[in-house]
Amino acid sequence: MLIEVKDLVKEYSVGIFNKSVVKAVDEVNFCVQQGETLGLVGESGCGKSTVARLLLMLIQPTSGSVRFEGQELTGMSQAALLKFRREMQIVFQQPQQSLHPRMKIAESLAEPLQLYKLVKSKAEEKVRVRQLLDEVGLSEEHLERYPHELSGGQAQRVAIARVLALKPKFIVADEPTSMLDVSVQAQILSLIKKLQQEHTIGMLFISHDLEVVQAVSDRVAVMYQGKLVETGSKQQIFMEPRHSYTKYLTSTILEMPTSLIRDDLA
Amino acid sequence: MWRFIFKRLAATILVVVAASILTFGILHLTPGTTPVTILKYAFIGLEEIPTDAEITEITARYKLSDPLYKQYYRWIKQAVQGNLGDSYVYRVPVAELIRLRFPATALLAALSVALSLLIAIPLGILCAVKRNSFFDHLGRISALFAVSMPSFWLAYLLIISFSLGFDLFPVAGFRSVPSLVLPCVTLAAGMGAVTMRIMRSSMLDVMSQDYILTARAKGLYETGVVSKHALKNAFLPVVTVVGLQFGHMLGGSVIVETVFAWPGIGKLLIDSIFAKDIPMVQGCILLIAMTYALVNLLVDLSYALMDPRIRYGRES
Amino acid sequence: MDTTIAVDKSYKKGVVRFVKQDKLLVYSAAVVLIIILIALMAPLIMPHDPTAVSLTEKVNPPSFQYPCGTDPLGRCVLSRIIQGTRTSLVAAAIIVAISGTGGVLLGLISGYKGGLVDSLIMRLVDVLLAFPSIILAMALVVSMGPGLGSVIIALTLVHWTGYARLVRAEVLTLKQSEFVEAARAMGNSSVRILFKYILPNVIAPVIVMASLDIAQIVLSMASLSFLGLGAQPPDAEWGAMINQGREFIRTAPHVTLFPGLALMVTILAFSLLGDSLRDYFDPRLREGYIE
Amino acid sequence: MVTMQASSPLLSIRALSTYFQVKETVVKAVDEVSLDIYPQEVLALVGETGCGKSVLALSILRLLPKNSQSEGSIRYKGLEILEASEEELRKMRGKEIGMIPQSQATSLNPLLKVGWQVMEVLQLHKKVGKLEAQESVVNLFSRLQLPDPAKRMNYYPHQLSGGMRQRVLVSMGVACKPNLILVDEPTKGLDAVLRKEVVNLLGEQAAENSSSMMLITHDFSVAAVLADRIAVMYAGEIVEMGSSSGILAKPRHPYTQSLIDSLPGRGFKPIPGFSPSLSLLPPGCRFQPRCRVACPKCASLHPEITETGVNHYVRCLYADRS
Repeated sequence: MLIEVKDLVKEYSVGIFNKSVVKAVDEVNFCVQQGETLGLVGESGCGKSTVARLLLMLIQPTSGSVRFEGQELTGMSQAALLKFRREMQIVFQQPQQSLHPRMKIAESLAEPLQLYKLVKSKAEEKVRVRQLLDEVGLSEEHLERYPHELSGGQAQRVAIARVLALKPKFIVADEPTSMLDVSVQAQILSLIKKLQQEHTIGMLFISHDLEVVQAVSDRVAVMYQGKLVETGSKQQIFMEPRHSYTKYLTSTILEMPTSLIRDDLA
Repeated sequence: MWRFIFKRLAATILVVVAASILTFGILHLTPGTTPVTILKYAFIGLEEIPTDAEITEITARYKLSDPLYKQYYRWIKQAVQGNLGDSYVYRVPVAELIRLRFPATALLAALSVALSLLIAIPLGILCAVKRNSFFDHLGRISALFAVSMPSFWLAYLLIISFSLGFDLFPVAGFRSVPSLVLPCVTLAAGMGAVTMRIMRSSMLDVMSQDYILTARAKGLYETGVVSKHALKNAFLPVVTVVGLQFGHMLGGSVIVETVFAWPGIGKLLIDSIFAKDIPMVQGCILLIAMTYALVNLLVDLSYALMDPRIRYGRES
Repeated sequence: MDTTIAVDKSYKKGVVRFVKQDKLLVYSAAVVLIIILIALMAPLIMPHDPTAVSLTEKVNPPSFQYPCGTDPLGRCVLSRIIQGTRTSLVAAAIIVAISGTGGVLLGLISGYKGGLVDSLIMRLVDVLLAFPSIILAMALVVSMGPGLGSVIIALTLVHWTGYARLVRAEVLTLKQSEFVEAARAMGNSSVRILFKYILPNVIAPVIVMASLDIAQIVLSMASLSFLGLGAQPPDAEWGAMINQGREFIRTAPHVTLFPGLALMVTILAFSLLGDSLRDYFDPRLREGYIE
Repeated sequence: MVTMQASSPLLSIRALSTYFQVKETVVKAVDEVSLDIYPQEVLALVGETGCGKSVLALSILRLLPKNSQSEGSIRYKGLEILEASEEELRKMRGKEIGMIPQSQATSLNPLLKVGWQVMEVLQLHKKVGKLEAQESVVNLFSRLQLPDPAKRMNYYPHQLSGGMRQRVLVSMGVACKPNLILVDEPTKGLDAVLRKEVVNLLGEQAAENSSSMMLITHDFSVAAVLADRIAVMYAGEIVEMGSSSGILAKPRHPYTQSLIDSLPGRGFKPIPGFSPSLSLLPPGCRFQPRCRVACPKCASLHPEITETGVNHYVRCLYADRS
């Protein structure tokens, strides 16, 4: 088992005088196998992104357990976590904002290589950076640019390349396409899918969009107000949803009028 | 809303208490509070050498041998009741003198604030609406000069050109309405310039917001867009700055009152500093800090009145 | 709205365009540079000894020999202004360097660590900001005794709060930003994140603040000296010089006019530099965004 | 659906170009666009971020910033908008042509009650009293299924959820029953649940009112659900325009085909490459570097838009090939 999450809870206290507790994540259980994609779907504010940050120990859970290849990650010191950071990576929602605004693309891509001493020389670093760039479909002209000089889709490719540099076993993709145009979304999704298959990466794919989740996931978990209400295979969730909320979500897919379907597809 | 007021009020009181400790602390770590200095400055004269008896007497009279926290406690306990101790130099209660001098400063400050806002706000709005016009450039350049002009120098420029050159306004003192003009203008210039600049940039910022586009798309007259939709939003940051500027003005009043021999708190403070009249200095600074805290409280409250996002929380 | 249109930049013409677009920045930087040069070369360019008293040439009007006239003690006003440039700038540089570094560090710690450290630092800031800055500086100067040294210490103690607040606010925003989260996920250590990811992004607003602060400090210093709390005779300082000319405004206005002019030009130059730097650093204005 | 060619167009745009002056460069955000909107039809303008579709909408209302300039002709009911006086424009905005702005989070004035903000547009154009306006707004709110409408009138924008704010913006756009409503990216940044809600809402508006709608979106599926006709924009130009059924069933332009194929429901096939910057356009056909059927001729010849079928226009040298 690559990732195993048991009874994960994250509480936040709100208010200054009369404190009340909000459960952003409430007893969540799931697991991700090697090379598998688990889709996590739910409305904005349901706690999906909190789960992402909990998995990577960017925030500490209130209780529960997160295991990576059998190793318990909760309660581990920051120093001890560094060993696992390389293997577990994340792609964020806002591509431009997930890159250091004052670092050129070349520097952003070289950083993980230097951090884990994955290259032995400057020359090797250069070769590897080019290789990464190539893998995500960018060209050398992008190397000397700053993040704000890229389009959203291009920036997201850089973020993906930076994650690939570490050759991780597990990636969390937190709404990687929700800020992008539909056409760019297709580019990014097919890129993620392709790379995942090439490198056998396990993935937690978070999205509010059922269609997107359907396109990339093997299994799907549905989240509502901090709880997982239904988990199942892609076929089961889309063909025979059991929970009423899942049914509601499937009804929000925009159905194109059948009369308008292209001849060759009908 | 009540909770907000309560919270701000509590914070203000805390800050004032802390400020009183700080004031007391700073002033009592000084050579000014040794019996010898007090004797020399306030009783026997600078050239005299105090006798041991005199030193003992002064130490006893002002309880100077007590530890600092005891002295502070005594002072603050009386201060709460309106008694700030006796002036070393004038031998009368500090509170009494402050009461006498406060109206002059309050008058000067109030008039200057009114004057600066009256000029700065319409000017800031106009400059923003007529952005990059000749008027805008002129307004910005004059504001820049006004900001950069030290008040004491501006005061002399005004004196040279208006009092000496034309003999229009009295140079010093507080005797009549004309004598108010030069000190007011001096104090108002800096504050007005800062307010104008903030008003302008805040207005420009607001005018580029999405909801202004919405308002225009409704078919409002441009004046309606500005007056009904932009102004209120643009005022928010200005309110905060006006509060801060008021603090600058309290500081500036020390200088302006010195230049124009204006019988206010500022002049009293500076005179007391040179006379090593520590109780007096302490009282003046505490009063200034309190006034400033009160103004900031009012600013916060009016901010809340203007902004529903503070007045009402989010509906969950 | 998709009205943001990326504009391709030609880097070759960068310098020319820079001068053309940021006229104000270039001009104000040039004036600041001149002021700094005057301060550095003060002894070389002074026409007279700024402390040389001449009882026969008291309050002389401007002449060939004394371009700005002489003061009530017969000293060359121009030489004293040049000497005063050095006094003001050196003092301001010391104050900004110490209070800026201290404030930035405290702000970084406060924002990044949070918790008790943050509360302590911020409450201290609140209390210091409870006074109008010049009043607090006056109290401190009174406590230490009048003099330039006291003024420098007092203004340093007062001015760090601005940097601490600014940096803390920036750090709090940056800490939440995705690129810092990404850096953490990447396995960067806290120290590295603080210095490589956060610090470079707060430098720009700090530089802007420092430039505006120098203007403010020069003014505060002159104000304190004018009141007699700062530079003591025979030191040349603009505020003190204006004070010395007080009684002669009727007969010899030049004694107050010229040092005031120097003061104003300095404040103006540093304020303008700060303003145009702010515009320069603001990506919204720098990029080809349509307003 | 109505047959639109029966009547004369409500809005007629001919060779409209809109330029922006950014520092020293001039950028053409809208390039010689011609289109008509007929009474009661929904026209969707589909394109990717930065293709100029929002600029086109704001050109119609003449609400673009001062560093822009429009050329060509926009005729609305006999009024030439590009030459209209400020007063004529003002009377047109909100009353004749309504707008539903893009972002619900920032398009409402945070300091004013939402009810007041909707009443304002009524009082401006309908010469109604305060009470009457109030009543109309309550009616509008309840028709748009805003819960507890009378109470919601007195709420400030931050007290409403995103979906409710969207409803307020819609009610503002339709309050004066304008003949044409411009809807700017109504689903951008919304999650799937809210997107569905907004699409339903707009669908009801289009069905209920007798007004025409110009829908600006990057999402072909939104356009497919709502629009009668679709115009596809790429790099400032219209590349294909026709009836929804025609375009979805038989897209002629390779860009339209790719765009449809990139939809989640249509196989997620990505378009290679990136949209060009408007200041650095490729030679010849603007889509040519990314086109799967491009040939050398495409790189040298800029195609004109031509009618390939009944009211179906395509800008491609090989429009009749597919």
